[in-house]
Amino acid sequence: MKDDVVLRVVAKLLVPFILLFALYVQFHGDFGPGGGFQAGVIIAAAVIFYAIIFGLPTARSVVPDWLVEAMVAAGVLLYLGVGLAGILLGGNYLDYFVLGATPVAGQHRGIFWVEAGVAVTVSGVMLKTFYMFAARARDK
Amino acid sequence: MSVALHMPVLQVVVPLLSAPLAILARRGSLPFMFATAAAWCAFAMSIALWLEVQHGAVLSYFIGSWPAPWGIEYRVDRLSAFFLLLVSGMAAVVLPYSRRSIEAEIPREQHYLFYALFSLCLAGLLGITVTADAFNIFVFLEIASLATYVLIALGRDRRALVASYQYLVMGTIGATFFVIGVGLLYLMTGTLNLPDMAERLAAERHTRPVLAALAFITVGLSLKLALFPLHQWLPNAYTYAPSAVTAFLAGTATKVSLYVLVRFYYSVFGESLVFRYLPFPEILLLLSLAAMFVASGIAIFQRDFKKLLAWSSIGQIGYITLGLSFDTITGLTASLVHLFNHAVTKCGLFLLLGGAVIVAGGSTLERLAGLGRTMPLTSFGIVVGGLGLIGVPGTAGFISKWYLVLAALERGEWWLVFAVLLSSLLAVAYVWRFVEMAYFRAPPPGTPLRREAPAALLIPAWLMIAASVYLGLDTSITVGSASGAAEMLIGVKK
Amino acid sequence: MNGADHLLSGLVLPVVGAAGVAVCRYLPNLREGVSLLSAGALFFCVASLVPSVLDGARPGLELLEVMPGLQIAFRVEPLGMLFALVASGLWIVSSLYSIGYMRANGEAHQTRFYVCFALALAATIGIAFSANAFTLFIFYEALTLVTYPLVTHHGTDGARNGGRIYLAVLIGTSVVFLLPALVFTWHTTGTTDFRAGGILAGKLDPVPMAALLALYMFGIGKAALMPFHRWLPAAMVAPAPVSALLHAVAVVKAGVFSVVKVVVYLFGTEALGNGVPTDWLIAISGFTILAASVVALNADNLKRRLAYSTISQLSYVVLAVAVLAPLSMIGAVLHIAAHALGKITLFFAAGAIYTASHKTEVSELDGIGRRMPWTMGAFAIGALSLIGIPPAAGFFSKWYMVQGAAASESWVALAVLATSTLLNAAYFLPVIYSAFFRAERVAPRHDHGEAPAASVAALVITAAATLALPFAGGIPLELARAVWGGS
Amino acid sequence: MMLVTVAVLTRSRNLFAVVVLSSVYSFLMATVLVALDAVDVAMTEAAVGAGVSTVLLLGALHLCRTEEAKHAQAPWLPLAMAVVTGGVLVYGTYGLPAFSDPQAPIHQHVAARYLKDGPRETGVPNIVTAVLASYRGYDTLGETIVVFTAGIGVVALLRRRRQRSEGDR
Amino acid sequence: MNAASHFSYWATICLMVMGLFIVMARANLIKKLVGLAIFQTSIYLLYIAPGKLIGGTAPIIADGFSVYSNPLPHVLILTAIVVGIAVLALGLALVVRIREAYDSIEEDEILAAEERQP
Repeated sequence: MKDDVVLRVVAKLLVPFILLFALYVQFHGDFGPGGGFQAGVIIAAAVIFYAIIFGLPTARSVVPDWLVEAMVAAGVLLYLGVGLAGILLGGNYLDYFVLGATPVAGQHRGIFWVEAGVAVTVSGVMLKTFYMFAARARDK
Repeated sequence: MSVALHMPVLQVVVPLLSAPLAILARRGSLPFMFATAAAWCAFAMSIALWLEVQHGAVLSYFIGSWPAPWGIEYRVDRLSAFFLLLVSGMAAVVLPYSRRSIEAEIPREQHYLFYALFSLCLAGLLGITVTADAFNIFVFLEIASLATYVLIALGRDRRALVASYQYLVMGTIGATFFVIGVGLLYLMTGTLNLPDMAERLAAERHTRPVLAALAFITVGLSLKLALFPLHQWLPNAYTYAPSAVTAFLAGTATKVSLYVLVRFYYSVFGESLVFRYLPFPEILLLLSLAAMFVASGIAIFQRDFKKLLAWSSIGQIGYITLGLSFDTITGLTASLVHLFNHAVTKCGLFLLLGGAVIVAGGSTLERLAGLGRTMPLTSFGIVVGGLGLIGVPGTAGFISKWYLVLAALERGEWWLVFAVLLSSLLAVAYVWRFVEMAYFRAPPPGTPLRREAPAALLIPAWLMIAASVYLGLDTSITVGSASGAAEMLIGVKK
Repeated sequence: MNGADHLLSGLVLPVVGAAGVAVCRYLPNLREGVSLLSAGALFFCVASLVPSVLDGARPGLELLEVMPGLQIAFRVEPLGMLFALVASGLWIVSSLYSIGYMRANGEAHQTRFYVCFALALAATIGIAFSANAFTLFIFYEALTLVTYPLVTHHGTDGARNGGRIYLAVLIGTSVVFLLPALVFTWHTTGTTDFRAGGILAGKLDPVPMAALLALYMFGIGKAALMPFHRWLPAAMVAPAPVSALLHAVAVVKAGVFSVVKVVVYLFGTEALGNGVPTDWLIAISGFTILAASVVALNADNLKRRLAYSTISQLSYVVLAVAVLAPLSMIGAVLHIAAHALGKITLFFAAGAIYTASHKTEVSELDGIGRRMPWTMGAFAIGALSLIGIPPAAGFFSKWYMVQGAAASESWVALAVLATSTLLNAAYFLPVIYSAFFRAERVAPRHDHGEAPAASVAALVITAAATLALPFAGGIPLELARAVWGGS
Repeated sequence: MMLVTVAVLTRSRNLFAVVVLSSVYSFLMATVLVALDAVDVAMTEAAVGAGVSTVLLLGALHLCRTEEAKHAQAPWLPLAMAVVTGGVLVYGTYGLPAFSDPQAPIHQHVAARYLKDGPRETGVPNIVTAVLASYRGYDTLGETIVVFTAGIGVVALLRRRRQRSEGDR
Repeated sequence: MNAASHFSYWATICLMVMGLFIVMARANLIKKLVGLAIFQTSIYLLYIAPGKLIGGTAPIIADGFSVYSNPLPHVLILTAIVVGIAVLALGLALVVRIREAYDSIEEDEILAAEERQP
């Protein structure tokens, strides 16, 4: 279906919106439903969608493998790092209170970064898994 | 900020850190360095913690500075320190070993994944041990399990895949059962923090949901610790996993699930409920005896030595649960001591066998024929370890047997005494199958004379074997802390 | 260098010897030299303890505490002293003998042989000097395991099966009976120390006490009480020096020694004396004596005959102990030494015959006395001693037993002693007779004379010792008495 | 309705059908969750259950056979075991607090504080997020690690075909 | 206690039983995994249903609402869902590999193949 013009155009239009929606879910998580995990899934979904339309190689050129694997690790590191930051700033592990000027500000910052970490890792893993299965399927 | 203060959590976080670092590093020996360094740090910290709690102190650590029932609490007491010591110690010895052994078993481009997964497995097990939050146990249980499934599947033989799949299915069912149990408890108490839960349960004991929860948690964990009728996953998993993985699992995975079981029995449900209100001891006793005899009996007839050892593990788990079923301080001590000793001995055996497999190219007894001549050090080590399994005086196994017999005598049940001892004769039978193979058979044609396993494999393995002998002569570590934990658990409740 | 040091060195020397043997495994002469040397050193170091022990000193030594209240500890007392003397003394001759034997028969794995031999001695000394039943148990098991490679030395299928029986019986009995007995002792008394007068006295009712005694008696499978005697004939697959080790130096002696030790220092003769049923023990040991003798009578294979004779001789000791009379106890202790000397002579002789003429059956021995006068002469002396004909050592031990039995009016024991003596005569004398006074029926395949000098020398020495024992300044007697002269 | 779906699913032998049914099931589950005020969970379930896992299943199916073989013997034992399990659970549910009983401990004990002080302490009105990321942040860390583990696990299993001769020795 | 008050539990339990049944009874590896997923999913209701308060709203603090459903189960179940999908992904990866190794995804066939293998 690579050569179906309509699809391609639609996709081109859609993908950015999906990503935007993902960001909304990510940052609006504090006030409405949603959060890092969901956002991560949606990001991954966007790329997967892209890959389905434009084929795996294109997707891989846009979001290369090394990047994905880096994302996988980076998200976790980010999360763990926030925790350690809590210790370094004299609190307990994963202690957000010490992260900001006021406790609440600290909480905000902590939650923000943590959610970010979750999103990164989740999307990374989802993509990676998809690539893996797809690659298998292709050279089969 | 002082490290000492945060050791309970760092204990887990350091290995966790090493995993993504290993992923980022990918090539070269960095992943190995990260993993090993992390394991050693964890070991050092666990020693420090163990010393700290020796005299009954209980370290409690609030993650995120949220007080206990609202946040997640880490709690180190004598029992958990004992297991921390065991798990991290195993990892600290097995990791250096794995470096050389996986070169022979796992394609190079997979090594960094292996180390990452190993660290995750370690972190998961440690997390289970230190956390005081029911749901957190589940989460880390899953971390450890997932890592384990993959590690097993990395084995050379294609049967490793099936073994891993079976383990995945059974393990997940077990974990889910555990979650159901926890859910019921949560519905009854409204909290997930174990000590808090225990308090609030005090009122609600003997209510149906609690009993159901007990049943579910027991079954779920029994699946994980391969209690006799629920052991089907274990033999293949141990047999086809890479040697290093087998050694580590044999030493830790089942044992940690037993820890959770003990924790729930004594610290949450309370022994009065588990051991008096319900016919639990009887059931446990019967299952244990069944394990001791049936599993050991099956072990005798295995053609593959690795599988033989796996079956013997199931049998030995029988001893452990037997001691648990006595519900006396001596019994629990016996159970914990045997757990520790058997972990060390079995780990050493699997490590040695790993070396033999690399050289001899297989773990079937036929291939190991004449090992006494071709690999004297390895096979002698295996013999020593085997004597430990039998429980010959001077080895660690003897100590645990001594305590088991003593516990049985305290209850005045002579038939149990003889049951225990007779079943240990089965151990003689299966250990001697190896001895006669190794020393009375000529090596299979074509095997070069005298090919000892590389030192990188021999040294860690012999370290474990030596430890198992040392623990047979100086029991201050095992018996000391085990009896301490037992007194803490039973003494307090009584 | 005080007693404790002697004791320690007594334990360490054989191990060092074993290490030394292993080190110079490529230089046979040096290797055997080392093994001889360490044997001599051990004997010297053990012997040097004798005077102080006779003066009532009880050097002791605590190695380490395994479990709270359970130490590996050693303490020299007359009984152990005597046992250690016998064992270490016989180690010298037997290693002398085995040098000749192993070389003449071109045995393989000689290094392993000497190493295990030395280790077995270490275990034996450990048993002899153990200060509590726990230590004794540890070394008892160690002895079993160390001798296993010796029993299965040839590595043939026969050897493997023999080894299986050997291990099954010894480990089985010790694990299933001895260990629970030990744990139970500890559980009731809180200690396993060997104390004069026993530690169980007054702790148990007669019947449980008797049950415990049964556990111990059958648990100590090395004493080869029927029905747990099968391992001894099974172990006949081993080369002759090993048989000597099993039958005379270490293993079976360790068995009966443990029996005496347990009865005297754990139960206490007085405690057993009042009301505890022990007749069954007399009955069983008596039965063992007679039955084994009958089997020996019908055995044509020389070593097999000797093996069953050993079984019956061991039960003498058990019987004497079961009689519980001081005199018979002395007899028992003496018999350990006497039988050791006599039986080792006989096995050396059997081995020498095999080495020289490859004959194993009694029926083949007609006239062999003419070809190997020294060997058969020694054989005769050993046999006479075991039958109990003065002035050989065996006579004295039996004498004491008879007196003890008479004193305690246990007629069963007396009857058994009498009959068995006749049986002993019946299965030994024909051998001697045909060896000396019958003409060779079949000429041997090759014309042979004596066995190698080393072997002959060894068996001559032991034979001489058999005769000399009663007159050796009475040291054994002194020690045996000292066991009851309040220790 | 969900029950029906699952029942059909159990019978059906065509794996594609199974997969589709399972994603239908997930959607139903999501709606139920919404009805139970668990919006976050519903959202995730929709995304994961109906989305990701369906994609994964289809991907796997693409690599495997799509027809399930006939299974011969009537599986009484598993049925019995499953039913027993259910039985124990039914037994357990008696004595549980009734549906939406405000006095139930879960509403009284820990959660109460979350609802009361959550916004003040964390400044996040969505209590789920607050609890998720802050109160029980460590669980979420664990959750992330689980995902991470699964990810590298899949990599370890699927990277490069024929990376080792599959045990044919 | 009347049936209505426990309906939610029983629905859950039925789902659970079916899931468990599929896992244990079916030989097809993929179907097993689906069953496993259903089995895990059924837990969600067990946790969440009791958290609901009739008349309550989602636990997002806003003016005009006083009664909220219990947020804690939601959090736990979020984690549970993630775990579930992780297990599923791994299981499928394994199935793919098994398929390549044995050219079958039927348990009985695979076991038979193993019997043949020494």
